Amino acid sequence: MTTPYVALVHSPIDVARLQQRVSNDDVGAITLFIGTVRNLNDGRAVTGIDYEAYDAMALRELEAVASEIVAKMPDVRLAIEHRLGTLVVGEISVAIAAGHARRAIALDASCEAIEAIKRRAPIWKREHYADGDWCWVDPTKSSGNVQPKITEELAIVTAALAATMST
Amino acid sequence: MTTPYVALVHSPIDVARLQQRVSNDDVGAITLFIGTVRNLNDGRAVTGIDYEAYDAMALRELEAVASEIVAKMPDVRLAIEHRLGTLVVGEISVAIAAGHARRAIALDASCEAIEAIKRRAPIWKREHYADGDWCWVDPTKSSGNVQPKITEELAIVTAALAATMST
Amino acid sequence: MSASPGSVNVLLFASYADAFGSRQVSAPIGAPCSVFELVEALRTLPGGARLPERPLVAVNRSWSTADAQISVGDEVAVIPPVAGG
Amino acid sequence: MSASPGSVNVLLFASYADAFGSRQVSAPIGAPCSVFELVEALRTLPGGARLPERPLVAVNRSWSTADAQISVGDEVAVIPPVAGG
Repeated sequence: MTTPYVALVHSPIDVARLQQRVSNDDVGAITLFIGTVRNLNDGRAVTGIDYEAYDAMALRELEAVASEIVAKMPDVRLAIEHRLGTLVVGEISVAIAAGHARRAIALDASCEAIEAIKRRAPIWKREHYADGDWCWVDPTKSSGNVQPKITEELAIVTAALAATMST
Repeated sequence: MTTPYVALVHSPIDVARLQQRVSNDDVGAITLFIGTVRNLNDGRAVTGIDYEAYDAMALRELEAVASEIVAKMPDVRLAIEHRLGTLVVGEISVAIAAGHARRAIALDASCEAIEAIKRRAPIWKREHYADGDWCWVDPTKSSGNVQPKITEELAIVTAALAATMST
Repeated sequence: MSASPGSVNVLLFASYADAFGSRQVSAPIGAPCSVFELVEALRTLPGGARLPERPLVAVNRSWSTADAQISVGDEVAVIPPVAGG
Repeated sequence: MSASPGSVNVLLFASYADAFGSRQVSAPIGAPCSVFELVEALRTLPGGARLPERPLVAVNRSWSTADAQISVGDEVAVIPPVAGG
């Protein structure tokens, strides 16, 4: 069993380096998932995103996500980095590399990892818009993904009601 | 709709370059699928693989695979390279990059592309083993993926019966 | 991190830090108490009305439930909807 | 690529090229004929017994079926099980 590599980083993610970490002579398939900052969300022109984390817990959750995948898919090699701080459009916020002898497992591992990270890791993003406004993104809002900034109270209450306790 | 890029190449595949081809300001997720030559197949120690193609038709099938995915998933960006010639263990035989605003589509596109390429592209591989033997790989054989080399007639007949006409 | 008697120290992030105007607050309740009781106490503070009734809470860097107990010295965080990736 | 009268030129690859000892053979049959008839003709050649009864066949670089017709001038290829990726 290969120990997964996970990290929170404050400088640009080097995808080739993650790819190398999961490369090996017994690996027949490598998948890379790369999340990038895009210029449009929920119909608004985005200029950049600040990523903030509860660092100690986020690292622990990333480690747990990776360990659980390795436990379920023995011999999968995993390398995950999530970036924090201020990113502009086009920059990489998260990258997940998975390597295995079989492609189905490498593909599954990277899918499961990104879904679990989005669900479990205590990381937040504040989107900045072309008009100078900003929002903390709230994926629990079915309306579209974006929670208006904290000063707009009505929407906050709606989001609050939608938030449920996780176990 | 973005025109997909596909190519058959005879030199090492530059994954970063494929990633760049599908990057764009409106892309929020990029997936890369990378196939590599591994050192073990069906229990035999592999030293390398010769890839051979019916070039004109293989290129046409790669283009068709990519076009069909773009037709089904509008706005997906695709870049695909398949390498031909002699590769040693660890080298990249195929790389598929997919970019989209949404991660689910980028992930689906790369999965669909590799499955379709393996099913449709007239490309073959001859595995070379540590003991000096070699085989043309036959994925239609349920027994394990490898078709013994052409001089072993019995197994060839078995493979022949398994092969069916594709439409 | 230990709480002073009669209060539990709570870490805040993102929109909740904005709501309280701080990245850390003292909840007016003594440990031991339940997560639910802690949240009730937080909601009496200035800005606390912006917390949902049942926000995500982590105790000692693990996801917790409303009925979980908080002990003296636990690291407690109230967590806005996560949006990593 | 045009066939001479009474024969169809066929491209071969990988294990089938090994079977016939060549990357191209003339099938002893004249076009027009069906794909099935072409394969039958190929199987009478030295090495032809190593072809399956219903191999994959491409006509003009597209996958074909056993009942498809081959015309004079078509590019015909008999295709071993594919193994790309």
